[in-house]
Amino acid sequence: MIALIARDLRLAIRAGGGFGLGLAFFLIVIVLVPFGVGPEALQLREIAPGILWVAALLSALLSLDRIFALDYEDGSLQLLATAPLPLESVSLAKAVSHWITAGLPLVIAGPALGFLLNLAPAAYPWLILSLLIGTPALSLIGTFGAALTVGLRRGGLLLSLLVLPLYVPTLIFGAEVARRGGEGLAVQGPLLLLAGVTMGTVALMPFAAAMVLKVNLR
Amino acid sequence: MIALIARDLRLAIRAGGGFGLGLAFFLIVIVLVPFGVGPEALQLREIAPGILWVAALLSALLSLDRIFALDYEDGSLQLLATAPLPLESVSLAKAVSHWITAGLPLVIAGPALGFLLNLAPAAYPWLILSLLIGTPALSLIGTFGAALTVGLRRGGLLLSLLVLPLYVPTLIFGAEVARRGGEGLAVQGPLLLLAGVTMGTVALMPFAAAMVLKVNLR
Amino acid sequence: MSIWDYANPKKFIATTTPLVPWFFGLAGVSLVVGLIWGFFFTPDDFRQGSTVKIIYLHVPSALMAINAWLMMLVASLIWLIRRHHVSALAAKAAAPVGIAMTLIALFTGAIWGEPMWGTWWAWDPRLTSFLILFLFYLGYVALWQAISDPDTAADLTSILCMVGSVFALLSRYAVNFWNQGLHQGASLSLDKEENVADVFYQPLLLCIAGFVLLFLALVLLRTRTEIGRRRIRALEMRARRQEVRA
Amino acid sequence: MMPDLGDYAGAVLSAYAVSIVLLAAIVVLSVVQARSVRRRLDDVEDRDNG
Amino acid sequence: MTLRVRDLSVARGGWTVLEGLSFDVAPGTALILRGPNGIGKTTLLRTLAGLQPPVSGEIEGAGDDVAYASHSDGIKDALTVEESLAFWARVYGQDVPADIYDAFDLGDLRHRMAGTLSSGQKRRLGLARLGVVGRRILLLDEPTISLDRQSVNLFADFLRDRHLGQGGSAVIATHIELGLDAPVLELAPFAAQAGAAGGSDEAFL
Amino acid sequence: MTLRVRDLSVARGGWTVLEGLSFDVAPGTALILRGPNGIGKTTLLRTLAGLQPPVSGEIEGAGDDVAYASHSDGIKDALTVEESLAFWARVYGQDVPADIYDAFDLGDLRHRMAGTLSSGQKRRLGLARLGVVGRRILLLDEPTISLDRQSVNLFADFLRDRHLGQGGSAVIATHIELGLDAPVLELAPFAAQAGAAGGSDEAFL
Ligand code: HEM
Ligand SMILES: Nc1ncnc2c1ncn2[C@@H]1O[C@H](COP(=O)(O)OP(=O)(O)OP(=O)(O)O)[C@@H](O)[C@H]1O
Ligand SMILES: Nc1ncnc2c1ncn2[C@@H]1O[C@H](COP(=O)(O)OP(=O)(O)OP(=O)(O)O)[C@@H](O)[C@H]1O
Ligand SMILES: [Mg+2]
Ligand SMILES: [Mg+2]
Repeated sequence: MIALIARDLRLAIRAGGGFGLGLAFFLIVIVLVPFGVGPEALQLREIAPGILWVAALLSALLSLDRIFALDYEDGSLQLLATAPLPLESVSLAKAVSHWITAGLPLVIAGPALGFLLNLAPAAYPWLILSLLIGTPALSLIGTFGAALTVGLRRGGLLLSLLVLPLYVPTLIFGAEVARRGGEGLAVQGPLLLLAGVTMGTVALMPFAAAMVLKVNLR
Repeated sequence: MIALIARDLRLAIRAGGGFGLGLAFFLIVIVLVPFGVGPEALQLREIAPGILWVAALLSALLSLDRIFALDYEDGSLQLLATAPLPLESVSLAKAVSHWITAGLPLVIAGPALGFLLNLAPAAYPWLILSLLIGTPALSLIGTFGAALTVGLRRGGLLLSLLVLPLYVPTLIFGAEVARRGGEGLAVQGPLLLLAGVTMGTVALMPFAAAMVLKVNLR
Repeated sequence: MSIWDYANPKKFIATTTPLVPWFFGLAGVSLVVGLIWGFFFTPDDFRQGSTVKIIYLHVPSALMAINAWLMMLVASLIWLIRRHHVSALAAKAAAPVGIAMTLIALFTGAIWGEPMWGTWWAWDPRLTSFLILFLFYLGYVALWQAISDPDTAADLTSILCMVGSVFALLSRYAVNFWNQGLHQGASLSLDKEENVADVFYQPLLLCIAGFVLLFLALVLLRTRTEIGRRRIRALEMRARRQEVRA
Repeated sequence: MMPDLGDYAGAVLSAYAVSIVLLAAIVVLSVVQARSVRRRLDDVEDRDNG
Repeated sequence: MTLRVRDLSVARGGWTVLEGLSFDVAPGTALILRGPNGIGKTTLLRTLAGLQPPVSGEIEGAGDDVAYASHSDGIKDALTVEESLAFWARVYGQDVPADIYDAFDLGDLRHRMAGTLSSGQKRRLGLARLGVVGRRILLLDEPTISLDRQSVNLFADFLRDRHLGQGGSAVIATHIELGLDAPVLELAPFAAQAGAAGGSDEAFL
Repeated sequence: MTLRVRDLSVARGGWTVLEGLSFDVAPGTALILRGPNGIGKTTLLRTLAGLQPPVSGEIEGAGDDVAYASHSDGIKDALTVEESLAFWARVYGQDVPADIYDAFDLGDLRHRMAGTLSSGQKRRLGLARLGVVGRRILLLDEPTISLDRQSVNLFADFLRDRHLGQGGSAVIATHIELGLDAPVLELAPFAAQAGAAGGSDEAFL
């Protein structure tokens, strides 16, 4: 499993636009919003937590279809399926490398970009925390969606439509944590819910993804 | 050239998530923003033109790397390059089919989604008009970017990075038209600029894209 | 002997190596003198107060940020038309210097904007196109790095450079097209009426000269580095190939 | 010695600081790169001749 | 362990393509599958590899002992030859045998990115993978595609000396002569009758 | 028109791989390229097709008269066999000859999506494309990969009777025997010397 994560990370760094693409997209969204909305500082501050979370979600969504598609097309996935590694581990490894390449950079870059949107100072720690807790769920759910649609026609479209509803709770709680943090309100409630969602996906998604992969490889 | 457009449209409809993917993404962004930002009607109204344009831009960006990548990988692009069709026409055809699958749906769906963001009533015609004039530029610029990065490592990331600055003028003028339209101000200035940008790209981009494709196919 | 002989890598290195220290020295002298003169020995402006001192950094760097791109444009065109490798490498070498200049202009402009316009950033045409130019610089460097074949990289980046030139020119002349921006118009024009006062003018000219010389020195040095990299690559390729054949 | 910068001392000084740091950075970077390439090139040339 | 197939039917795209197949492949032996394009060689191998379920019949002795090599090699352009082999070895919990590079004439290419290999060189890398996975039964789908004569011989030597010679076995679908001394199974007689429905269509016929 | 190559050198990945090649291919004749994996067959064909510039030397008579078929067929999984051929015919401004399906035994597969074809069937479709483009000089890179014996013969017949027989010509890189009566060009003697730099490296040596 570690071998697979290491390979995927190496591939992501070397090629295929994995590493950094999500981050670039995140940055682009954040930079574009003032272009489109106009740069009034107060208005930006109000929408900042929401926009940051929406951007994080979009940039995670963006790279989902690469999780399995490349390996499917060049035959690696077939070979992995006949290898001694169980497909559950394959799915988990894929989710982990997706998170490292697409989720972690968002957590790190979040604050810097918050600055561009004039985020309230008090919101920074909560933004980071909510991203840190929430993004793994995005990767795990996405891995399941990618497994579900690998090799399908119209895969990309389906993937976004399938994954989106599953993403909404994470988005809502995540943005809520950052907003309340910024306004100095209690954040415990949404924070616990956010953590709960992530726990649930960790427990379920790898298995669901493996089942679905097995069917799609037939 | 028509044959190529027809083929690409057919492929987009049958497979590969071309058709509708951009639209779904557009919709997703628009739906997510109120989730993230909160549903205060007036605030939404103010940011609506900007968000709509940012979303349109993102959803165009999203499908850019498919413009040439699939044809490159399966060898079609090489075959097209040795076919009697000049590469300029190939690029233009690709831009046209990208626009039909990714741009036109946005123009049509724009008003419906403006509703979700509580767009000012007076802004609707201007939103449609600005999308209609602006989205072809997005497709043409994107085709150039896709040609520039086809077959490259880290193609996707580079693609966004290269295309983004070129998109900014379209975004600014497009959003400006919609905003001014909504506030009842004169829109002629930004509208002319928007049209100018599109004209410029129509005149230049297919040639630039063809030059670059030739280099990349070497 | 034609000027194109200098496009031969060896000839280029032989000619420029003795020049580089001179350029660096002259650049250093004019920068130090110009900046010290400007910082310590010029009066405050009656409207801008002491912030006027930022002009000695902002104007030369903004000027060079745009000039660097135009120089890259010329070098790229020479590469595309005559295929002289040194030319392509000079363009590659200039980009990071251009990025540094752009960053300086952006920072100093933003710092200056806060007291002058009451905001550190505005979406005015000149500023916007300058920011886009900055993004183009990043894309240009990233494109060079992403392509392993040097000739392909040179071709593609040259074309990108041509496209980006639109924004380089816009950020210089946008003020003339739209008369609505916040940003100053030409303050160094030959028209005496509009010129900055002489007290500011002389050190400013010296600083501009310093930035130009520094740019030249850096570009020559970096071009030599790039030629060296390319030569290492070629030699290693040949060595590896001889191994395989043996 | 130090001129009176008035209210804008912070702005002016930080502008100078940022610029000088950036200028120094690009110069140092260029020199370091030049040196390391020079060294590698010497290595490779030695091997090539030897 | 012997691979034992009894009365096997396999389906592709909802149709049964082959039916009534029975054969044994003992350790140390290979079986060559022959048959015209589209008869179902790939389908059969995929079924033996466990990637798809058989329509009916039994397969014994495959399970976790097989390694499958398909038309597509699963080679990543951005990994070097060495990295590719190391990756697969790790996935299978094996070490990369030092002599594998010589066995497939990859010595000079060790540090080349797979994306810069010629088609034949790429295929050699794909085949070298079979030498690092440590599996007993190899299922090979047209392994010698785009190989020159000499590389075909290299591969045949590898199979004969290193794999079969050490008690492994192999099922190989190929259209060309490998120079292996192995029985040939002609698949044409097993082509499914027009009436045979594929797995689940049956319920509706 | 005769394809005339004089003193050609070709490079790949910055190295010259072949040098000093000269040959003619007259109308009605074919030339078979032979050589070990990685010698530069694909590179040579790509150069003849105009996809990459030669390092030095001359190519006459190629230009707009050539059709190139590479390792990868450019087949879209989501188009049917018929649609694929119709598309290429339109791009080349030709009609699809009615008998092309028979010539490549694609009659039964006409309305199948290319994605559901077996590898050999896919290749037959890729080759059938050559029958609809109406070009005089075919540049074929290992055209018979994954074809069974019978399909190889079908293809050889097509080449002999329909293409060469009507004044076309062909340059074919292949490792197997096609059964065509054509001269063979062994490329090994033209492998570039170790000293030869690829195109642009020269300036830096
Ligand atoms: C982030 C903010 C700013 C940016 C990006 C910026 C950018 C530029 C650019 C691109 C130029 C043109 C250089 C050329 O044409 O060669 C320029 C020139 C100049 N800038 Fe700024 N600037 C900014 C803020 C300011 C501020 C706040 C002031 C003063 C109040 C200022 C004063 C000047 C002056 C006096 C010139 C010379 C005008 C000329 O010769 O065209 N800038 N700046
Ligand atoms: N996805 C699919 N849907 C429908 N039919 C399919 C699909 N995939 C393959 N087939 C058909 O199933 C049959 C068996 O295909 P298979 O790939 O096993 O043939 P093969 O013997 O490997 O041929 P080849 O020698 O060409 O590789 C073929 O007739 C093919 O057209
Ligand atoms: N992108 C690349 N970068 C560096 N070297 C390359 C690249 N592509 C190919 N090569 C090398 O160039 C040489 C010629 O490759 P080419 O594909 O022309 O060989 P070929 O004769 O077609 O071989 P095969 O029979 O295996 O298809 C090979 O040694 C190959 O390793
Ligand atoms: Mg098969
Ligand atoms: Mg080849």
